[in-house]
Amino acid sequence: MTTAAPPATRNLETVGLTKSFGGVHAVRDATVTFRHGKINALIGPNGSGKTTFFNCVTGMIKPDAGTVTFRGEDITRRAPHKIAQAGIGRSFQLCRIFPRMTVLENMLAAVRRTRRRELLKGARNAEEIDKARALLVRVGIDHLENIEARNLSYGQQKLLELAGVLMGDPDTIMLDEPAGGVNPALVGRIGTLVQELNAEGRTFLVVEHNMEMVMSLSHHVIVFDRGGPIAEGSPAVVQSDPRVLEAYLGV
Amino acid sequence: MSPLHTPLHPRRRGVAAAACVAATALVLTACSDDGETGGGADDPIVVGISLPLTGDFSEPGKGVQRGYEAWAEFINEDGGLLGRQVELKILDDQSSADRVVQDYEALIAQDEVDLVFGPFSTRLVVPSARVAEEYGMLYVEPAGAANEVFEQGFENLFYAAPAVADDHYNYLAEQILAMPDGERPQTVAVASMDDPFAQGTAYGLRDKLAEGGLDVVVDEVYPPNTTDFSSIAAKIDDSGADMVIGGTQYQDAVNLIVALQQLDYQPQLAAFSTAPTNPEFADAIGDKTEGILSPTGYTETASWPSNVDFVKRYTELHGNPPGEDEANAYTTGQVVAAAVEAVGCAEQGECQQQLIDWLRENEVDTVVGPLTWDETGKPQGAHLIQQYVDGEIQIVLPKDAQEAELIHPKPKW
Amino acid sequence: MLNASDARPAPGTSGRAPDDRAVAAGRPWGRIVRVAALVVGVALVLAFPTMVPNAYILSAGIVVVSYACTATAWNFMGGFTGYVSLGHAAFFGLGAYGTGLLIRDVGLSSFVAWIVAGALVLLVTIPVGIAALRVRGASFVIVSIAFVLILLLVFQAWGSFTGGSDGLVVPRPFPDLLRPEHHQVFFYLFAALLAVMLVVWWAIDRSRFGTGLKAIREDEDKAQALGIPTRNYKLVAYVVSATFTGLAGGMYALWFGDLDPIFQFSIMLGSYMVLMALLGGVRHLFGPALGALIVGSGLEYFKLEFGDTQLHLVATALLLGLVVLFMPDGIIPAVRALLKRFGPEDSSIREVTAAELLERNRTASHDAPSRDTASTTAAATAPATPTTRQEDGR
Amino acid sequence: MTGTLLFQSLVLGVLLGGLYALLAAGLTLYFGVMRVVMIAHSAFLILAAYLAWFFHQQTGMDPMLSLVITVPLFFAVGVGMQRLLITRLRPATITMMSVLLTFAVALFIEGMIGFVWGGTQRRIQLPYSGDSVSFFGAQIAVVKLIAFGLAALSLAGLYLLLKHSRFGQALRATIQHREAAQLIGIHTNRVAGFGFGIGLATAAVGGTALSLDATIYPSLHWHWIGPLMAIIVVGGLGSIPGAAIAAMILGIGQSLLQVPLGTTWAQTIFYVALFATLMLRPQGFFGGRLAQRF
Repeated sequence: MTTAAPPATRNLETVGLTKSFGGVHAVRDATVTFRHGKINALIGPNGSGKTTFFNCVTGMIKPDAGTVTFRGEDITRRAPHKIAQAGIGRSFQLCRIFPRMTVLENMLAAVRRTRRRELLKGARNAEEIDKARALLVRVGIDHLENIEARNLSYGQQKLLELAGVLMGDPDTIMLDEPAGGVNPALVGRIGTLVQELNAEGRTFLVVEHNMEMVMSLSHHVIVFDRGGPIAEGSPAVVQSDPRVLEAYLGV
Repeated sequence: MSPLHTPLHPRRRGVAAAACVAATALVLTACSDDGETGGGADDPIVVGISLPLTGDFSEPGKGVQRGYEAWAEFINEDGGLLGRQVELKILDDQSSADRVVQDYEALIAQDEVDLVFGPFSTRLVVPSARVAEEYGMLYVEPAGAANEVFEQGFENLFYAAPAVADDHYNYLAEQILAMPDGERPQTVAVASMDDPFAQGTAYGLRDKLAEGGLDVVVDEVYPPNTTDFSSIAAKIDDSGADMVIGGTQYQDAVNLIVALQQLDYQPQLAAFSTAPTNPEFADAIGDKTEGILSPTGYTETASWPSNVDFVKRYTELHGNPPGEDEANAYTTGQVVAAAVEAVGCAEQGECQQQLIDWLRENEVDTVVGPLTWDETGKPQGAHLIQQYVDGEIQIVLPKDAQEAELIHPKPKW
Repeated sequence: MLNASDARPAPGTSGRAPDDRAVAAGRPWGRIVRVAALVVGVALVLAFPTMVPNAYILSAGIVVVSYACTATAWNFMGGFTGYVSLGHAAFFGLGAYGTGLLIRDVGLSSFVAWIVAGALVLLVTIPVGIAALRVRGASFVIVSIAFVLILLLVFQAWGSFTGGSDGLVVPRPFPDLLRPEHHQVFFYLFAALLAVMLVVWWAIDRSRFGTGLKAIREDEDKAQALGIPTRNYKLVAYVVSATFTGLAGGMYALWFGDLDPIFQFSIMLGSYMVLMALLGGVRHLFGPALGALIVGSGLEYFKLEFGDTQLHLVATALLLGLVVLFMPDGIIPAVRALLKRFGPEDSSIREVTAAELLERNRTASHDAPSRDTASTTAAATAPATPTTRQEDGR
Repeated sequence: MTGTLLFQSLVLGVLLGGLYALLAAGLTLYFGVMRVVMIAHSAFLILAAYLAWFFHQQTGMDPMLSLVITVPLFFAVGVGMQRLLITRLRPATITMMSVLLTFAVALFIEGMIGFVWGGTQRRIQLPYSGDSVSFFGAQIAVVKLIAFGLAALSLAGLYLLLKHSRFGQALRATIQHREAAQLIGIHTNRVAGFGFGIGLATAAVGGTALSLDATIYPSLHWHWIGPLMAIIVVGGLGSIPGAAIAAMILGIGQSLLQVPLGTTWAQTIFYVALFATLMLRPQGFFGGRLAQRF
């Protein structure tokens, strides 16, 4: 489906994305372009369709209509693992890790599997373990590597999930409420991590309710209401947009 | 390799494996401790039997059990076999072929029984006969009447009844084909359980009638676990066949007849295997039995000396005369007992071959008459045809054994 | 895990990682014990046929080993991916009938027929797997049961091909052997088949493929989001599991000789596989075999002692109920936990599974100050977020 | 095939479909309220039939009178089962583990029936067992008509209960969205318990209806559970109307197919429909929720 070589600046785009559940439109005709190499934020009141949109983009839900393109390539309705392999990593709203695997095993499970003949190789490959450890050091939970993940605190699980996503070397990372349910200190740490990773060239797409974090972190903000974008722009622009205030305060 | 050594997986697997095997040995050896060692002159003679006491064949299975138990009781009252008391060890095979093999294996190899008797139903006879054969045991059975049994090349097997399944209806077939044109039924509906014995009986008759020019208009087969007969009955009813033949065991016959009654189907002739000889049959179909035909290898009124005695004592014991299943089981006991008394031994080993050889050569008087066998274990006799006449099941064919006249056409049910 | 200090609940602890040397120090002993146990175990299995008092015990031993084969085969699917199939008897029956029919109709020699039947089961499983693996959880169980029931009907009804309810007699591969010798040969054949399965299970367990499968067991959506091609992984596990089950069935046909649709395609057989694997512990290499030993010996005992009643069913039911309610991880972890309790270090690990974790996390995020006031419609309009994920690795 | 036979089969199919519909409604109800696939449903069905047979055996009275005992008894057992067994399972694993747990219950019932009443087949012989009425050329057995009537009445009662009572509303709310139901003040646990009780009560009614015109034996429940499970998937898991419609269609289909194919092959219609549903519409054909998720 690829046409010409995609311009380097094109990242993730959706055109007319629509999904309804039993007649209720969760996402309605959403056309959104995310800025390549930037931290994009997706905000909106509860029930505005952010998570459904997120799930449509990552292939967890098949949209009813519309297209999703990634670096110029149509990835609509591709299986989630194909989308992940194409370079989009994601976290879940209610942080999901493999509870009865150790922290290190969680990391190793996230190793990219592209070459079939390597599948039967031992899972504990020195190179990958080193990589996993480096990432655990980076997020700051390397001392917990032999603990079953279910015994981690919620914040530690969030960090583990992020580290797991990084294991696959995605160049675009979608985070669903990274600051949800964690203490302010950790919110700061996650924010710093996101900025560092962005500085290394990774594009971010963050769904977040923590306005403080959104405004301080992101370069580009998209506001969702009733299943589609109603405003976008820099944090400052969005903050002063009357439609945004109306959507949030509601009438 | 990385310095990380914690295995991904628990380490006590090996221990588990060892525990496994040790436990197997222990558990299984423990089971074997209660094995009896027979042989002594005063020890009872233990007869091992596996019967379908639960499952598809449990109804006839229980009949066979009563017959075996009656045989053991009577023979013990009369002083036992070779002067030793007889003890039965009966296991339940749940109508399962897997189980019946394990049962006979346990009886022969572990309990070291002195003799074995066969189970019920052809399907269980074939696998269990093989076990008996491989241990060199004499194997007399009361129920494996289908041709298939005798095609397996068993050298130790004897069927303790007058005739094999295919020949059960011979007298009836002759009678029907001899009827004058106006009276003879023109069309036949057949429904049979998917079971070698039941099919053997029904198809024996079907094929003879078809050769004689009758039309087979319905030919249905149903699996043994069928309980809903309404659609089969509907087909038979719709065909309007003059005669219905049921290749049945027990409950399926009851269900089929009730379903036919519900449709108000009235054939001129109705023949069902096995079930009508069961004492509970009349009750089960609401006493609308008049005219129903059935082959039997046994009649309680037969005048064979041992039968008179059997019927009398059995009736004293149970309050009702024995049926065919009981009689076949009793016959099995008689056949083995005759061989044991003649050869003078009852234990595993060479004795068994002597018993087998003796039966090949000799005729045995039983409650179903004198029996002899060909080299495959097939008996050389024929079955009688019974019919419900005036509410009683009575012999109607052959003419020389007749207790009542054949009713034709059959009254409404 | 074995090093109890690993498992110390550590929310917020900043203590450094347990010293790698400390971990390593416990290891040589563990390895020696394990190797020794394995050697003893293998020796016991090999010696079993010579230790038994009579052929019946040997045949009961074969039944137990064949159960161990089926339960281990089942565990390729059930243990790795957490998909509970109650219908694995379907593959057992297909393998058994396939072997018998190839000998009878094609005239193949016994063991060639056995291998070919295994290959046929493999081929049949692919489309079945594609259909069955479209669904998860309860629907998958229903499909698995339906598959075995449909095969039962087909094998009963198609009498001209399968022998119908009359069953099928499979010729003996070694007609010259006496029955006890025949049992002996088959005991070793089954044991060899079991050994192959265990080696393959072990190899998968430590491989990347195995890690992927376990990730599916833990959280299938998450695994897929991490780039694991879950459908293909599950399919491969299903096919491997079915093929081994089929091979066990074929071996059984060669040993036993008499096949009957009702008993080859029986839900009971499939449920025994599940019970044995769960009882022993699905996460452990030897779990299903251990379960088979207990259940197999128990069944044999019950049927022999209380054979004229249906008490064996009641006993099976009670055991299954107890395992499900109180010991869903099986004996091996339960015993290990017990040992640990008496061991030097105490570590009480709270049992948490994926969905409970989600539940906990949801509560945590609800309490978070940064969150908007909860609106109930949020969940309703986005049902796709699998907030109430029902299946879990088991 | 003649027209009469076709019509006769159609009538038989409708009568059979009615019984399937009642039983499938119960089975899908458990799934709706608890996400539980109740394998033991048909074992309770057979138990009820045995109780009816035993009642008739002991008292000589009409087996239908046993409903007075079995329906409340089964309701109580259902509530108890939900309370004491099902809720003990971890929510995370409830669907898988409940399959195994109810499987164990089914085996237990089968074993106990065999233990108490023996493994032989039983059948109630009533004075009107062989009677039938004529209906446009088809003969309908009186017992089948009574069984159908029982099933139809119970289904209608169930429908009214769900549609027009406060409890029914609470139950439907629980089925549709448990968390939301909790938020509007419904005691979903109690509702689920009652849902279980009602489900089992359908088995009591169905069992009595079955006992009028069928042979029963302990392992008969395996014969029923397969078709019933297929019906609830085809109808859409958790959807009671879906289950009833699918039951009717498949019951009639089975009955009609028996004419050309015979009894055994005709039963495969349930499984063919099941696989077709999974391939084409995993959420079921007549409403219901996403089967894939459960």
